Amino acid sequence: MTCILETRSLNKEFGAVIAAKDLNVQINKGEVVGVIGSNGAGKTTFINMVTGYLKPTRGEILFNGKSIMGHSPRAITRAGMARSFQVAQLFPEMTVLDNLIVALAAAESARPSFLSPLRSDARIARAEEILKEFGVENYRNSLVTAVPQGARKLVDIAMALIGNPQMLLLDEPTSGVSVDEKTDLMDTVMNAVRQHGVTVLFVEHDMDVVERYVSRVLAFYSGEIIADGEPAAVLADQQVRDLVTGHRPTTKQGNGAS
Amino acid sequence: MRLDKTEISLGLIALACVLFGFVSPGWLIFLLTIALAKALVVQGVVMQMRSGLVSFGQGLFYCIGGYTVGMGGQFFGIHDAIAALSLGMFVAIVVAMLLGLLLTRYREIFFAMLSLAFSMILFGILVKSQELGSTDGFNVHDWTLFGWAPEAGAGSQHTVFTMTVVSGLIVAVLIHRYTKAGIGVICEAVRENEVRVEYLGLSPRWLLYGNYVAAAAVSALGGGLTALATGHVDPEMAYWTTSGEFVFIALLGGLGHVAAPFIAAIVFSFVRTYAIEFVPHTWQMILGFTLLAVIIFLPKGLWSLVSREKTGERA
Amino acid sequence: MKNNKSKFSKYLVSGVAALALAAGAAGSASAAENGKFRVGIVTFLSGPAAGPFGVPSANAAKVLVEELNKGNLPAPYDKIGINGAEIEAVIIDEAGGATKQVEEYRNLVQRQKVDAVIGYVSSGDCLAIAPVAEELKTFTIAYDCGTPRLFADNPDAAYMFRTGLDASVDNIGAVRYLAATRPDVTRLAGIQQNYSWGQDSWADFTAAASVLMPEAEIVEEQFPKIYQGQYGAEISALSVKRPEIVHSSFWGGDMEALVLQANARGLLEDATGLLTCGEASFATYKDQAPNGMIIGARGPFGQFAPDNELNTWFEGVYQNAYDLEPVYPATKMAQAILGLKYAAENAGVADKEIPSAEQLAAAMKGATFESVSGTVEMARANGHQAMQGITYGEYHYEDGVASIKNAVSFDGECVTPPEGVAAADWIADGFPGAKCN
Amino acid sequence: MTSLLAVLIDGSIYASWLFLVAAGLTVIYGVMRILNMAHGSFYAIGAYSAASLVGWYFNNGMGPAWVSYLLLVGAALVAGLIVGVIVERGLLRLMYGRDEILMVIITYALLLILEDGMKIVWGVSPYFAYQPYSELGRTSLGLLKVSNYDVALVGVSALLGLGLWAWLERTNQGKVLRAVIHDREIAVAMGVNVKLMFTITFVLGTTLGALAGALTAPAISVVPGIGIEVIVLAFAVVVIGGLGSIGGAAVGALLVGLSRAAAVHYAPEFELFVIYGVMSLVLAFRPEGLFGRTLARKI
Repeated sequence: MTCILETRSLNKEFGAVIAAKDLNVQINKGEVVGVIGSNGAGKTTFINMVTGYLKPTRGEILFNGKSIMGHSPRAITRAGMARSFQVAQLFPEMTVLDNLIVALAAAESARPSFLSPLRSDARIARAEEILKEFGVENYRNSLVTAVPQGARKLVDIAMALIGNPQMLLLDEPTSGVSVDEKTDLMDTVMNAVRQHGVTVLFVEHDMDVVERYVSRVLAFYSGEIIADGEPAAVLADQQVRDLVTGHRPTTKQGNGAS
Repeated sequence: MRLDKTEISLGLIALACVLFGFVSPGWLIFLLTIALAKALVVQGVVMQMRSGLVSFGQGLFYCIGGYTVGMGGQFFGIHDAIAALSLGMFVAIVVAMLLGLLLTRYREIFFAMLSLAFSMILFGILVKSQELGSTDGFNVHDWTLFGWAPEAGAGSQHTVFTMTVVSGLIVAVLIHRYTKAGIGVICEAVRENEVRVEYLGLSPRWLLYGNYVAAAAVSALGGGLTALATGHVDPEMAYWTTSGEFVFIALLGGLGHVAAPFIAAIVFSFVRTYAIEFVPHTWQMILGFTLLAVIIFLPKGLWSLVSREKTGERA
Repeated sequence: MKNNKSKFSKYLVSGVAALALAAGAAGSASAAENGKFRVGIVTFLSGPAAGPFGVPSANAAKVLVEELNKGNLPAPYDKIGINGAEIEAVIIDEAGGATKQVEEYRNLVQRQKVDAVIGYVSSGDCLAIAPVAEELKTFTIAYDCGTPRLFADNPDAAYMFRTGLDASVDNIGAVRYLAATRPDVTRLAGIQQNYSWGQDSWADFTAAASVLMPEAEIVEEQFPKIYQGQYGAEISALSVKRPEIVHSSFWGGDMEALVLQANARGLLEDATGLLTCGEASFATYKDQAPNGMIIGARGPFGQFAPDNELNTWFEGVYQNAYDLEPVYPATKMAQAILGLKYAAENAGVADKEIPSAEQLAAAMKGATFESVSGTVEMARANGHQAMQGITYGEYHYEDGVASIKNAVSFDGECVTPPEGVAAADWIADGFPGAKCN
Repeated sequence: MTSLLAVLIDGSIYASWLFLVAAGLTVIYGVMRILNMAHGSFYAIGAYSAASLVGWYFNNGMGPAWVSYLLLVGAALVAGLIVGVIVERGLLRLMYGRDEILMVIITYALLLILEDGMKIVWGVSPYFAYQPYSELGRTSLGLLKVSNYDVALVGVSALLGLGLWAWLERTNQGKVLRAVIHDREIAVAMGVNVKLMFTITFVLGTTLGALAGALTAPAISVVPGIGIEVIVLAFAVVVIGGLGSIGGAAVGALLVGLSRAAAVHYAPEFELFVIYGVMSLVLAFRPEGLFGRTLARKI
């Protein structure tokens, strides 16, 4: 097993607030890792630092053994680490299809063409395949602001996957999605991910979802990792039960998924 | 090269304009020449608006285009109009490549104010340059086209008009393609969500940079044509109120279509000309109310009168 | 989409057709075939130049046209209108820059079909209009703009005339006035607006001073931005250099603000102000300008206009209409209109007939006509540029009445370069051939 | 030595004037996110109101001179209040929530309308109200003579700045306003009447603009176009200091004022570029201005 992402004593302070404290994480190729923790525990900060959106105060981040500290999000994306967002980051004045076509063009080249049309037949055909793969083909010509939350999340993830990343970070993929839809959404995503052979790390509040898909869980509390291991072991851990899951090792309801 | 419907329509309209030039009175030809030349500058403003940036200093490139054409003839012996216009665009591109390095770091109000500042610095430099006539500027004359010197008066007026229409057509076709091409659409994407563009592995800054430089070239062409048509350049071209006028016309037309700035510039010229004639003391007020009316009743500009495109669908 | 495109071209084609129709309609509606003499009047109606220059000029034009149409003027201008034809004035705002003015000029000539154009305060506008006047073959009188480049850049001008004086005359005259009244002055300073007008004025003034007052030195020069309004730092910079004379080509609100501030801070007590455009605000200084401040009117205009029958009449009707004495821009506008009338009535055409631009130009070229400022000789720039003397004097305010004291006049040949000689060269060579009284 | 003293004095006087002009602009931007291009017009309206009122006072039976200072301020308050309420209620209220840049352009339209509107009301002839300016006399410092009115203006400007600061930091209303500045959505959620705060802010801003005009009127000739000239200046000061920051406007004004005075005394040929030079330099190193806040987008 080779390590794809490694952080060494990663720290982040916002003034007096410590958002990350000595984070040492090693993630191996092919793993599906769940990240749990209450709001403000530092989960999104961790993703933001790893993908270059936030600059860590101290520490080191290695991707495929090479340092990516100080790299821009686009360089990290190009290096093979993609992400999704808590609130889907889409182009609100474009249709679902166009959102995907832009992502396709971006994946092809970092220098977009000045005169040849973006909406080529080839790209349209490819985008339609992706729409089907994610089951959102009904929304092909809708503005993304006009489609349901679940579909928007799927488009967001599809756009991240278009660049064929080696690793995908999903920031609360099921937040804002109704309980019934969560499993469908995650099945769709995980199918696509498995086809691409991608390492996945995802932040999730719903312990059912976590247990169902992950091979390993990281529990965050107040900027620190307080547990790391097999899902069953972590969720049974007393400290995790006290500080993260709120005494409910396995519950039907998500915890604090607001 | 395959032409699409819009491009064929644009070509036909351009042809109609050139023919119309032969039968219309001189003042109208001049008004249309200036309106179309200014519309090219406005195209530059609109290109940036599509990417989310509003330039309150596009007069910078308008002025650079105009002064390069004028100085080319006056000091460097470049009398060929095409050569002078190309030189103007070249100089604008060089300047934009330098300023763009700084400006593309800024967004919104800060971009607007900083672009304004640069334009005002050029204004200051020109005012200080007595060799260039300071605020009086200087006349632009004795230009030729491929070695042929159009006769003064109606002949040269027609030549400039035709040149402007042809340049307008070429630019319109190019911009039409540009907006549908990778850079055009992705620049819109930058406006809509810069973070996502970054996370697609693209650099919003370099996209905006490319767009800024391209817009500068288009605007400089408009400035050069204006100089040929009026036969005069002065530093007012770089003053912020001139840039304000370009933003005005851009909003009047809207971002809906490549033809919108042309239509808006012509409408603007007519409104202003008749306002000056009928209410010489309060024509600015008429312009102000027109602008407000457009913003309130036609938020997508005059173009929304032509195209009732459904907002939910686009192909 | 398809539908939209074809609709779009339909709209545009019909738009172009509508334009053509509008053009045709406008063309026929305003063709000057009603037997009236149509004159385009262009001056500032908005912006900072409107108050001091534009509006007095437009007012002068209005009242004069009205009186001319009634035939109320003294001889030799007692004929109704212009050559018997009623005058119709089209007044246009000069604000908005040279490009716009060229557009408006073409509108005046080609759409409004005016028979002549009188106008332009801004030198930039004059320079831009000059070639267009030639192109459109339209008789045009620049009534106020002062740039020497008007005819230097357009030496073959056939249709462009100027009844006002070249700006170099202002400053040559100013130095002559200093040399005549204050020969011992040694410390000169200047404050000019940072644009062509200010830069050129200062260059002429300093060049002339170095010839006529060789003992004097320039101790300070300041070039604040035009319309700045606040001159605190400039006044300090001038004060600490202890000048005896502070020359300024400021005009309008800037000039009034400068006088207010410099006077309040004592600069104009320690040094004498010399304002080449000072007369334009004659009525507004009151006690805020010190007695003894030297002012000019850019020629024998306004307060410096002579007491001839024409001027007395003009001051009367102007005062009657606006309850104000005419300032120099008003006099200059009247002069241009009288020049046009003179040319039309001496063009050799029948009564009530409107002469062609060529006939007007031929009659105007080299003409000598009577005006509100005395006799005007079109004696420079191949007969296209007026030559007149210039007067400077001191402002005095006592018991609520403003007056001019110690006025000194210089003949045209004393302050105007000979035909074909550039002002700068003439000054540098020591004014060869100047005839002073 | 004299010129160094002169630079300091001239610089502070000019800076205090710049601050007066810029304060209203930055307050409006801070709370409402509107970069008000018509601010110069409010300045001009204040100047015209003050000049015509004071002119009328002195032309019709001289009362005591000190009354004219009250009239200056009173004219500005009334004019700013009336115009501010009309503009905010009649126009801007319809526009809230639009794009920041679009708001700039709306105020640009307003500027065009107000400029001609003033011409209709006051004409184009100059208005004077010099009595309050000359009445206070001057102080001699060697060769340098300083107008006492200008010095008083420095004091007024400083007091005004402190007053604004105290109002924002020390009063309940100020606290609410700061909440709106900080996060409008949370402020709404907390039950702040944002609409009312907007009206108060806008009227405060226009009144400050009018006050700047009224206090300047005695030293200048009030003519058309004076408003246009101050807009770009005020923008530069506010952008240098950081949009929305009162302290920033004060520091920006001092920076521009002193640099300009130094240029006038030591390098007059650069005077024309000073303001834009300072602005470009500051923005090159601090894109948000000296006291602007960097707002990273939350994702």
